[in-house]
Amino acid sequence: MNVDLSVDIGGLRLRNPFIAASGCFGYGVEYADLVDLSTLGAVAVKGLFLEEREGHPPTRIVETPSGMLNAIGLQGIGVRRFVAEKLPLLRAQGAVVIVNICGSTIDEYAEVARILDDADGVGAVEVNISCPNIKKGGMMFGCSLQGTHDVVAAVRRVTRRPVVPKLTPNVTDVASFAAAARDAGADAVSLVNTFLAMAIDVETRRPKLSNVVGGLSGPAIRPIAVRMVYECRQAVDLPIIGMGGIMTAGDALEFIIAGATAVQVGTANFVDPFIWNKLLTGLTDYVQRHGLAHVSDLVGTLDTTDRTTAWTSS
Amino acid sequence: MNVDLSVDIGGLRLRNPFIAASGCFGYGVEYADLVDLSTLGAVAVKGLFLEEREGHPPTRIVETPSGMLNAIGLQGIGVRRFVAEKLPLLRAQGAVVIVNICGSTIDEYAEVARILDDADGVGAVEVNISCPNIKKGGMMFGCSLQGTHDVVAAVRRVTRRPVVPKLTPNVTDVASFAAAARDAGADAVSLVNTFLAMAIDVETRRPKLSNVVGGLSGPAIRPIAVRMVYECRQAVDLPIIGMGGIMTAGDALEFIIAGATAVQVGTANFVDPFIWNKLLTGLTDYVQRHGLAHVSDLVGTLDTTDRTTAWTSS
Amino acid sequence: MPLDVDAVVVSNTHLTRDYNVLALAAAAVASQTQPGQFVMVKPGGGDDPLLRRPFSVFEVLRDDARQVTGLSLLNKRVGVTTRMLFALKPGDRVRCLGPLGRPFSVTEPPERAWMVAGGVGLAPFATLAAALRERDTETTLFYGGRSANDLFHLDEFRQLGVRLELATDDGSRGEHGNVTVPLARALGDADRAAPLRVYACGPTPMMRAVTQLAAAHGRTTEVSLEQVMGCGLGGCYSCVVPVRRDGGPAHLVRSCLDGPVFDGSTVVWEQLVS
Amino acid sequence: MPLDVDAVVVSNTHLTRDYNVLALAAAAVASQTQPGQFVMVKPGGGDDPLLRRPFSVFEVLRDDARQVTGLSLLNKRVGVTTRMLFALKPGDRVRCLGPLGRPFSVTEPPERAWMVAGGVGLAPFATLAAALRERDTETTLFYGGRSANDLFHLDEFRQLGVRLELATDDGSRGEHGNVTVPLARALGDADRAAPLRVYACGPTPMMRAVTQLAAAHGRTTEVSLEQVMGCGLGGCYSCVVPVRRDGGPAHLVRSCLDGPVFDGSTVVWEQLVS
Ligand SMILES: Cc1cc2nc3c(=O)[nH]c(=O)nc-3n(C[C@H](O)[C@H](O)[C@H](O)COP(=O)(O)OP(=O)(O)OC[C@H]3O[C@@H](n4cnc5c(N)ncnc54)[C@H](O)[C@@H]3O)c2cc1C
Ligand SMILES: Cc1cc2nc3c(=O)[nH]c(=O)nc-3n(C[C@H](O)[C@H](O)[C@H](O)COP(=O)(O)OP(=O)(O)OC[C@H]3O[C@@H](n4cnc5c(N)ncnc54)[C@H](O)[C@@H]3O)c2cc1C
Ligand SMILES: Cc1cc2nc3c(=O)[nH]c(=O)nc-3n(C[C@H](O)[C@H](O)[C@H](O)COP(=O)(O)O)c2cc1C
Ligand SMILES: Cc1cc2nc3c(=O)[nH]c(=O)nc-3n(C[C@H](O)[C@H](O)[C@H](O)COP(=O)(O)O)c2cc1C
Ligand code: FES
Ligand code: FES
Repeated sequence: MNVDLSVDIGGLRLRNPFIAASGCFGYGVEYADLVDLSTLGAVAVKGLFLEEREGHPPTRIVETPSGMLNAIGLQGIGVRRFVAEKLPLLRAQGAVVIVNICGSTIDEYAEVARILDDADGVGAVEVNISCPNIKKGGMMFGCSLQGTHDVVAAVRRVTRRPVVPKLTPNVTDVASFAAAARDAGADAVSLVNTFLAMAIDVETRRPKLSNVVGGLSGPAIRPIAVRMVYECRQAVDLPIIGMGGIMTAGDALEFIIAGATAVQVGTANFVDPFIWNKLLTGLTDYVQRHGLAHVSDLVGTLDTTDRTTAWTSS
Repeated sequence: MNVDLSVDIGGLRLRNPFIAASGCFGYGVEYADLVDLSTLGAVAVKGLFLEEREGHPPTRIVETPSGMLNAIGLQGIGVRRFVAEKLPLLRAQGAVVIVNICGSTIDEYAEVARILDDADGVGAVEVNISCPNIKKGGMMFGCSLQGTHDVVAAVRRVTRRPVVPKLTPNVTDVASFAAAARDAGADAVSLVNTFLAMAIDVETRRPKLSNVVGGLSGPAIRPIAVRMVYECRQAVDLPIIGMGGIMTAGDALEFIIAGATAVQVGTANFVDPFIWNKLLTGLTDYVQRHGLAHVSDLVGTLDTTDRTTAWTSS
Repeated sequence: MPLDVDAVVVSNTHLTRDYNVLALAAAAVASQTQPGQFVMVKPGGGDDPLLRRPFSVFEVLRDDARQVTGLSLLNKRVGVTTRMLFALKPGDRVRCLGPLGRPFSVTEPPERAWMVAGGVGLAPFATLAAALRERDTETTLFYGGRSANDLFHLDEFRQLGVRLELATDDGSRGEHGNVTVPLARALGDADRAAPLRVYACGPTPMMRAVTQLAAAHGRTTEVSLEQVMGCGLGGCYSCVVPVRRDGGPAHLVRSCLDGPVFDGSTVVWEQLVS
Repeated sequence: MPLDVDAVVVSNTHLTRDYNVLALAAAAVASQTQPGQFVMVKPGGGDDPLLRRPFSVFEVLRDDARQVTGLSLLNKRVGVTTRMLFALKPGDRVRCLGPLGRPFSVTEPPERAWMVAGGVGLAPFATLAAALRERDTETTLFYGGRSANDLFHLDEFRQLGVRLELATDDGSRGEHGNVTVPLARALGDADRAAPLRVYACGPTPMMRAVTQLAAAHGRTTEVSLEQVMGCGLGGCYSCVVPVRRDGGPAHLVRSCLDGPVFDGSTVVWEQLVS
């Protein structure tokens, strides 16, 4: 049986729901020898500011139980060099490209988005208002409803591409941020970025990361991320790109059933760069076994009706 | 060399910083055959309401990567039966007892605290404003600064024991909640309770927990919990009881160095009920190796001075 | 008193693609074990998988001098830990905490014992059969599996003097169908006046059916329930089952402390989720 | 093209309490490997430990007919994964991704090759020595360890025609002290006009010292750096080292792509954190 794995994210059509997560797949071109980029739903490239950045000094990552902390500090080549040097290669590979954009100010976000709007081959703009590793920008905007609204609105004004704010999980009520993003004109939201966290070398009594704190990703956070996707799905009627610790097709299905239209895979790609084929096979198999024609029929189908006799003490 | 492991939590003296975490050690008496309760710093007993409760129907726990979700729903015997049936046994064992109290209303919290104030052998009252598994009470209070203040103030009024509100990690700025607790008269704070999370059985498309959502605990959350303790330490001058995924003495030391005066151990006790001895040996060894006289000298000693040459692109 | 042993794997016998018997050098645990008790095991280090898993003690192992040397587990592959237990090699290590839980009451003559096992539910009955043998109790094992290949340990039970009544889903051995079929017949045939105790372990619907069948014939059943368990020691309240005693209200009780063996008539089956 | 192989452990030879050589049936990876390249390995399933770890290919293994059969790793126990690699048994499996990274440039006569190894920094030099032998390059290994017991594989290097200059911290074998002592002397003694290339792998301070010593004698050094690596493929930007080329500004470059082998003179050692 032929199954339709394609999904639609605010007007951007993806062959399948599997997107390489920003910051976990370089600029995509690094993987072009290993992975046929045109078989991925999309590639979300590493976060880009207007200018080049060196990021934080090492140590930049540290492993934690079923997870990892990173404080890369958004090292990057800047949006102009990306457009000139990387985007043509990605287009040649047939990749659908989602560009993750950053800014220290609202104007910078808008300027990066404007430059991308003039470029060919940008499928969507993912607005990173959730990076926990930088002093200015990032989570500073993503932890305030007003900041979220203002950044999204500014980007919305300067681009025709789908605008996908990437939400931080480091908030009390993530659904209210999804709503703020929607009100500012977002076409979809993606979540979650990493959880602010830290690890300490007890022998030296110093932080393990040079930046003191970093972002927690990987399987450890998956149950929280699934819950947040589920909450956003209840609250807003926007497509959701879900992520956080997806290692298998089954994990991706948790997000889809909770309400995600597509998913991103980050840390798992470090563990297994050939994961994409396994994800596709697993998802295809599931969709067939469950007698479905479209993977999109699964989105948000969590059944929470109570099948247990409610317990009472009498 | 003899080392002093004792610590002080808002006037309550503990032999050592290791406390059995609430909900992970029954009422303590279940473990009396296995563990000499008088060797623990303290025992925090399962959360108590005024009346008996049956809690949620199973399935109540599910394992996740390096963690577990629970939605027990605070099954319990109620504060009066606890005082009558369990407290005398705990006192006979020489346990220092911290009673974790719950309420659906502020009045209920106060009433439970009042009953405990009349009882002998209650070392401190841990105010659970952070349980993610119940509809009324719990996190409802712990996610609002006003709610936190009001519950703590109400308990404060009716008890002479140290009052230790237990904070939820499911908030944007945990330190502001520590400050609210302090302003309401808390003697210390404990954190973190579990992270609201969920897991889905993709074959049935149903939640794995009968309660749909539950609380994530275990090593998976440790890096986030350590960061939150560190933030509270910077913001408020109250003793902190830190917890979240402590499995070894080294993990406990991360919390202590980040700013915790004592620590609780929950999930690890399920994996290894004989953990207490190992924790004590490991901590004693560390304190000796580092030439310290008191474990309390370690509290909040994280060294964040920058030893790397700051990186610049020039 | 429960102990925690870092037990060496002595042998690992694969029975089928999914079943194996794992022998562990955990003499200190084994020598205290009563029939129906369980151990909490954790193979491998690391935090994933994190929690221990409950397993009935299958056999108490002894050397030629009848000294207890360890215990074995009958393991069925269903998930991550049982897969690891299936793959272990001699010399590997498994953390093994026990013995835990309320055991079967081992009945004595003239009362006869009927053990009813479904699939891996056989596990607690090898030690129970040995204990019944010591008391010279007349014992029958009603044992159902998917097919002939999934019925294990038959010779060992015979050697213990256990009469066998087999059933398979595909009819390849014994009765075609559910184990309750031969059980129902036997209950009907049995002399009502002769005392008889039924023991059951297996899938929940099977244990429920056995309890009800037996009750209809005036017999009590001890069932060994298999709830998800976080700690095995009464610490976490994850393993609760609804129980009603003395006609009072039903309550959720911890099956690691009050069970895993329960009087089947006290279990509120329609509220039992597993 | 890097491949990912679920490699069977062929043998595990324990050299000391902390060092072992692990032979893996990963022929498809081994046959592509150039000296100085590395593999990313993950023993065991489960999510803890989560990430792979980088290891130099120690030997390319061949059968009697000189067919490539696999590769070996020289492993030093320092943490969770290296402990697991130490404990593996034949028949166990290890995920092995590679070959990765920029290799050493293998110099040819008349240029001579001096390899300088500290501790587990020996790892990349067995394959390099073999490649140098194929080119008949005159090769010396300066090799330092804690004590005589910590100097491995000496016969194998001798069989490849490698001259050995040893040093131990405790003086139990070779020079008493750091490996830079015999190196400094040899650099002083060597004919300045005779071409010579230095290769170094070991602790960062040692590689820095070797690079500076060699530079003082007009020699270039290829160093193999050991940064923490999340992916090994350029995806994560965790493995960066500060590099300055052509007198331009220093930049952080990914050592999994631009390295692990670098021209020592381009590394900004005072900003290198590892
Ligand atoms: C008292 C008792 C005695 C048992 N004796 C045996 C025995 O002798 N042999 C045997 O093979 N099995 C026995 N079981 C069942 C065994 O504990 C589970 O099969 C095992 O925990 C599954 O672990 P896993 O990691 O392989 O599965 P997971 O990957 O954790 O989950 C796979 C499936 O198993 C179920 N499961 C998970 N944890 C438990 C648990 N703690 N208890 C029950 N089901 C669970 C899950 O709901 C899921 O459907 C017993 C259970 C109990 C409570
Ligand atoms: C290109 C390259 C080649 C290497 N070749 C070898 C080799 O041939 N033999 C060998 O024994 N070791 C080699 N190493 C070092 C090896 O990767 C680390 O010892 C290993 O990653 C430690 O893993 P662990 O899980 O045992 O330690 P962990 O428990 O993760 O940590 C223990 C210590 O090791 C350090 N460490 C952790 N991860 C890495 C990492 N990815 N790279 C370097 N250090 C790390 C940590 O900072 C910590 O101090 C090489 C490293 C690189 C980058
Ligand atoms: C090393 C690393 C770098 C990352 N860089 C970025 C980034 O540049 N922009 C961004 O929006 N998210 C970044 N992230 C977050 C991921 O895109 C993703 O949201 C997060 O890791 C959770 O998914 P995972 O558990 O599958 O990795 C980064 C994550 C990691 C691990
Ligand atoms: C099964 C279970 C039950 C719990 N019950 C309570 C409770 O009754 N009251 C409470 O304040 N916290 C409760 N907690 C939270 C723990 O006390 C602790 O805050 C949390 O588990 C993090 O610590 P850990 O990772 O060491 O388990 C419970 C946790 C678990 C796993
Ligand atoms: S398994 Fe924890 S209380 Fe029964
Ligand atoms: S290890 Fe990931 S970029 Fe080098």
